[in-house]
Amino acid sequence: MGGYGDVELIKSNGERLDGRTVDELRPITIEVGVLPAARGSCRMTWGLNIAEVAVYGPMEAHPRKIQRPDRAVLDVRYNMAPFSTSDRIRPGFNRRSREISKVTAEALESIVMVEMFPRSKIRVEIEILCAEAGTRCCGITAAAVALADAGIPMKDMLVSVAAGKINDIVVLDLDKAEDNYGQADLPVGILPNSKEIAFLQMDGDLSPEEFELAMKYNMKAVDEIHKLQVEALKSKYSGGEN
Amino acid sequence: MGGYGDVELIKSNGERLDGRTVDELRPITIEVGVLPAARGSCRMTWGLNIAEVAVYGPMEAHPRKIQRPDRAVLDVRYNMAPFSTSDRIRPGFNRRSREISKVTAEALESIVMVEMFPRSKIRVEIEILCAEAGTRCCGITAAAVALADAGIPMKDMLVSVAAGKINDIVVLDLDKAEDNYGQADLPVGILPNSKEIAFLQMDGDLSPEEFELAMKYNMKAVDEIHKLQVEALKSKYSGGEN
Amino acid sequence: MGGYGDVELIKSNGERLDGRTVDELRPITIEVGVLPAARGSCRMTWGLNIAEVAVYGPMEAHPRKIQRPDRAVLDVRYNMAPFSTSDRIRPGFNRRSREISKVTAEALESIVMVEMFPRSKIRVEIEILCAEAGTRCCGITAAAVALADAGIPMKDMLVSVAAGKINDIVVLDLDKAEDNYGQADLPVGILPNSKEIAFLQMDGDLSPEEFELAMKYNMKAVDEIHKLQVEALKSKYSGGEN
Amino acid sequence: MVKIVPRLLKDQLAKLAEEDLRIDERGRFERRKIHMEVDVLSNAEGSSKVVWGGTIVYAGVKFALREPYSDRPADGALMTSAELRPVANLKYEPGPPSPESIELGRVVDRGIRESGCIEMASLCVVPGESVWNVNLDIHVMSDKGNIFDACALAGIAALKTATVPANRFDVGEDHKLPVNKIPIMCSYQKVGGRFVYDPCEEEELGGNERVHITLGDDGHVHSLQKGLKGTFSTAEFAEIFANAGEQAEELRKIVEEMVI
Amino acid sequence: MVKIVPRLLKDQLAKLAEEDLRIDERGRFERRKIHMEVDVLSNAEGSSKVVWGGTIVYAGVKFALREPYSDRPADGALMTSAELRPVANLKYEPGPPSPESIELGRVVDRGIRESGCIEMASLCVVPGESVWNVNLDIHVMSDKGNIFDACALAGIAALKTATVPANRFDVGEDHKLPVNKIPIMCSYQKVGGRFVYDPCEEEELGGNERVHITLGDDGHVHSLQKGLKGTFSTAEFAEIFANAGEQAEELRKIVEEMVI
Amino acid sequence: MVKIVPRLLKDQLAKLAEEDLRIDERGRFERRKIHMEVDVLSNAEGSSKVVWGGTIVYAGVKFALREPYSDRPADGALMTSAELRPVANLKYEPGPPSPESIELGRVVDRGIRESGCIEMASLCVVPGESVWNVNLDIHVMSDKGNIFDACALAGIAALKTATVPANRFDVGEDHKLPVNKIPIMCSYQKVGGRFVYDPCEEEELGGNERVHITLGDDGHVHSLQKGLKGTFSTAEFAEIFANAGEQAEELRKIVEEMVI
Repeated sequence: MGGYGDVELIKSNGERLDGRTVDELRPITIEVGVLPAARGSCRMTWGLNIAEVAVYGPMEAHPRKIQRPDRAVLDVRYNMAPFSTSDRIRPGFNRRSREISKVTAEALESIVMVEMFPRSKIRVEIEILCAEAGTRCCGITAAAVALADAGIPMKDMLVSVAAGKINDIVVLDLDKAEDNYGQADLPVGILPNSKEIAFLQMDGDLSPEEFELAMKYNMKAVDEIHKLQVEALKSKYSGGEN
Repeated sequence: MGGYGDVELIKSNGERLDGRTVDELRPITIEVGVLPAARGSCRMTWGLNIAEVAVYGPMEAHPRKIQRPDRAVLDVRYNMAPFSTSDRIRPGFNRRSREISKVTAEALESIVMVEMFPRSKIRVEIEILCAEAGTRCCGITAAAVALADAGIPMKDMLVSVAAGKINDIVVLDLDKAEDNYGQADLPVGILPNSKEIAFLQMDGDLSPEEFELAMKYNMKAVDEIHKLQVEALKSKYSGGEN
Repeated sequence: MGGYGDVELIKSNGERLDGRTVDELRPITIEVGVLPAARGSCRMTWGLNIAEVAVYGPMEAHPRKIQRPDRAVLDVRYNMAPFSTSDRIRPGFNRRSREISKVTAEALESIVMVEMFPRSKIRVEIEILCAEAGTRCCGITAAAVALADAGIPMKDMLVSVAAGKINDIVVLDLDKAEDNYGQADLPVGILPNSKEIAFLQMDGDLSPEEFELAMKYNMKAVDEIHKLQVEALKSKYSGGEN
Repeated sequence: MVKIVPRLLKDQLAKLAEEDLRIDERGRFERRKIHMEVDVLSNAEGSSKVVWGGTIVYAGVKFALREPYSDRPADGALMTSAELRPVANLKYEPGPPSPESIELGRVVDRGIRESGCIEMASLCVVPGESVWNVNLDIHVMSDKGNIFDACALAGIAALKTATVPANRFDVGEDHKLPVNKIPIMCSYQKVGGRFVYDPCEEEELGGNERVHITLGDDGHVHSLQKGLKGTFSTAEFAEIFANAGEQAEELRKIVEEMVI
Repeated sequence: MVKIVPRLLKDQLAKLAEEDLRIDERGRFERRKIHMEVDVLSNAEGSSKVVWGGTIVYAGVKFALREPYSDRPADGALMTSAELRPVANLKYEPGPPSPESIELGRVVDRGIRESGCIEMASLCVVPGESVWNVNLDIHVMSDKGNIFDACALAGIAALKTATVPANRFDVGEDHKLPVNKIPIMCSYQKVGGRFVYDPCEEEELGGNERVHITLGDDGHVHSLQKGLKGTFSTAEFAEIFANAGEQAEELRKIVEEMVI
Repeated sequence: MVKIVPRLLKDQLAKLAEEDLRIDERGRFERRKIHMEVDVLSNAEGSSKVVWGGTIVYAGVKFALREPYSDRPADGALMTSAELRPVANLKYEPGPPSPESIELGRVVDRGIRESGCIEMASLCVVPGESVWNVNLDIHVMSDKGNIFDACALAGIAALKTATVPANRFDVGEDHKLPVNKIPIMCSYQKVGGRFVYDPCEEEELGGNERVHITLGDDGHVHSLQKGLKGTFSTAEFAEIFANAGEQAEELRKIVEEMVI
């Protein structure tokens, strides 16, 4: 985190610069079945973030040495498009995207019923088309929906969201400016039914009390986002329009 | 193409800077069996260009996933030696050489009787030792001869040659200066007997009429070059000297 | 070699800058069984050099194409830690370390009874933690001890040591300053019992007579170092302390 | 096993061809539906989304300042990239770019570059000191056939809508990127013995050689590329070359209408 | 075949867990023995060796001067690297860094960086002209479990003992690198259904998800990471979070005593 | 299967060795025929082609200007490269350089560099500002054995004929590259129990360890390298070391005659 505690991000009336309250999410839309070549897919916009996810498989796992005799492996790629950020980024994977791909795969493997597909592989391709802070949460949340759209059996849905700290105040869902000058970021991935944690990262500085509050905000947001996930999936399968 | 229409490349008498007419080739020599370690080989000089080609195989295709159950694959590498150009080039393959390798392989697969060697691989190594414009045509033409020298069954020979445009005039076989300041380049690969097209690229600017004329020059040159190919192969197999 | 014959490296009394005589080794310590995760291991300090070696295997050789039907292969890596040199070096392998890995593997394959383990692989990991001239000799000598510690059958031990030339005088075991301004370096790998040569490199400038003298110094040092190897191994297996 | 499908598919496509039919019931030179949007990516200085049948492509333009090359002190540069990435289809695998991916990128790049649609001198900020580098990145999200044409179309549309962010870089006022021409790529594939326009996924799988033709506003050709194994006659080429002229005109209109 | 072992191991670990036992007879939150040395590498400007049970890690600090980034003209930088290399265990293979290796490096780096133990402004030599780049390289020599905590410990110890080689670079007198805080990482793994502290090699092989917690001097959390497949409840997290506070305090004392 | 051949070949070579014969009927220390040409590549500033038995090698020299390194302000540099590429033999595969390829390049480079045949100070254009970088690239086209010696020979011949293109770079008149010495490499392989000079392809396939000796004009040794598995005695080495002196003298004459 930048850790610049001195940039004013919360107005005197307690509102954030974009008018949100401390525990308010940016606007979110979710759409499924958007990529014809994929078995399942999802488009999610979250503030100015845009993520599109394609799911392929289950298919035979290649090369052989990645096969697991008792379950499927998830082959997850988180990729930022070169034009997704203010300064163009070089195409291809870097250490950051590889780490995000790994923790995303592990979070999704915690909800997918991987035991049903021994020796197979499920490919999850997360493309960030526009990035404005919080892309990993956006990608994970959209990936869970795309897996459901692909008909992959899952024991629960997965919602990812982050709370953080700005101007020494805990807030939900940091936007770009808040992230640049923020003091902490606590992204989580929660199973909305069991409330179990499948994904957890954090960096910056949080006291135990701040940590608790951030988790509280996150848990509340999980239910809101989960509703949108369910609506998007229903809307497709009930013949509704998106 | 550079597209500098204002550099004088054709003299007032209609001659080009090196004295050639518009539809005249640079001097060409072809020699076969020049590389003892190869199953078939060819050395071609074309103006100042020098290409040497080695052919190995057919052999079992490795790794397995490149095997085709019904035919051989051609594994073609087009490589420019570091000292082949005016400014030294770094050894190894770049995007240009990979694209040329691909289109060369596809052109050669169109003439080699690949169905006769299922699951196998034929390696074609094209080395450009000196480059003075037109190396891809030189490489393809020499590779076809090297395949024949290796005894690989082919349904026709293959000749590659390029016409282009300089000073708004269509000419055959651009040399270095003409290529640097030229307005268009149209390399083709032609089966000399059927006159079918197995290789085609073009960049620059050609009107439909200019395109037609460029193709006419190319077709005429194909017959000339084909004669040299046949002579080179005959000269080896009839015990003649080169 | 730097080849700066004009830097004074030998004092008027014939002593070297660190007080050694021309045929004297730097202080050496050898310890075995230092890395709990490895099957065999060795730590060697040689002057300021520190090398630690881990041996794993014999294990099935992967990928398959590196397998030999009649013997084991040695998979040797010589690696310098980023902090091992005065200027930090980038982690990972370079052409120098790959060449040293190759010649080290070949030297060790000359003493290991590789025929006893067909189709298998023995991994030898040489880590240079501090480098002060002579790291390849230190690595080879320690690797031979680590192989013995791992219980790998060997037909002889292997000792590596280098003589060189400074100020036109042949000396044993160049240290950092001597190496920087030296005129020649002759590292060898000798089987202490048969006195056969399993490893040999040299660069710089040596007359035939100087070469002979350098070899004589090396041979003498081999016996000294071999004694330390044997002591280290004995000390472990006789229950002695290090 | 994977290899059996194309054999059967090839037979089916050949049978259909005998009656001059296509697997998705189009005519030989009939195009799939196109839906195009522009200005769809808020962090790009120009952007487009092309939905071409089931093929979906995004294009984004980014600018950066740099020193010019000493031999062309007043010229900027345009770099176009397009890649076959695993998101776009089951058949694409992660790893270093395949020859197919490199060919796509280079052919799309040549079509745009050789048309001269952007004058390199128009990218000069201070001669000898500072010029614009234009990065046109084309992102294929769904490949259901003919991504070459979809990439080329998305690319020129993104350029046509791009704004040079001079203000952000402190070198003057923002302004439209000057784009003089609209090069259009038209791709044909030999399927069941004859060339068809705008091949769909199955036709690409079961087809033979492919030809890509990029035409400029005046009907001049700026780029050609033959891909894959196979040969064709000059007469066959003449037919698709003529057809490409008609297709290009229609597509050019779509771009013009979209980006006014 | 390799895959059978973990199955049996998992069963064994589960059985032990029922009686609240561990495979190496430790208590749930009992740490293995630690032996630490500093100043062990003569070519590094700061160094340490940590022997943590059978896990052995070296850390070395190197300095270099460079120009600062234009947006932070008075800030130097700290780069921490840690890798899973073949020397450390039979299971690590040569080749480009695996996702596991990248995660190790990034998590160790974040723990140290986010604690603010080094103020970037303290690395300035001449503002706008010259700042120190600090490279902290952590070298795992033997992995018998919990290399995350061993790396983090070796890293902060090497920093605490580091001398800025200003003299050698002709920019003043050598001086101690100012290190304000001692971040400590505590790692827990779910084994047989409950989290244990400081997992050993077998527990890592037969365990499930892992949690890494880095705590600062004041008990604030600076970095969290959940790794591997598996889920846990907020109550489970609360328990290990509380325990981490205790462990961190003990380990911090070891560092303080060692490096005076 | 491929592995069976060497076994039989080894037996055959051993049998021949018993009667002091070689598979291609040469004497133990007899060299194959050499044909050498120089100035064969019009874009290189120095070049040679060596046909050594069935082994064919090209070498080309290119020059470029660069700033000198600060610790050696008046020194240029010579970079020699040689690689095992797929063109040269069925057995070489594409991909990153193998250890064998790296060894070839480094051993050839050391032989030339350590002989001091080019004084680095002679490559200075303006001290502290501009020096020549000399790139000697050696291209193996056909490997029928002993490419080490062929590469070394082609390399020194290309250097001996090189012209410094000062005119083209606007730093004075073109002039011969000053080359003071002619280092010669002589390679020996253990075949059937004894060392032979100039091994052919079959002897390399069925042989054991290899020794490369580079000698300077005065008989001094500049580079040694033992390659491959196997050991030898000091007496064996003394024999080939003595022979190398004779071989080097003959080969040095060939170079001298060729390049006058």
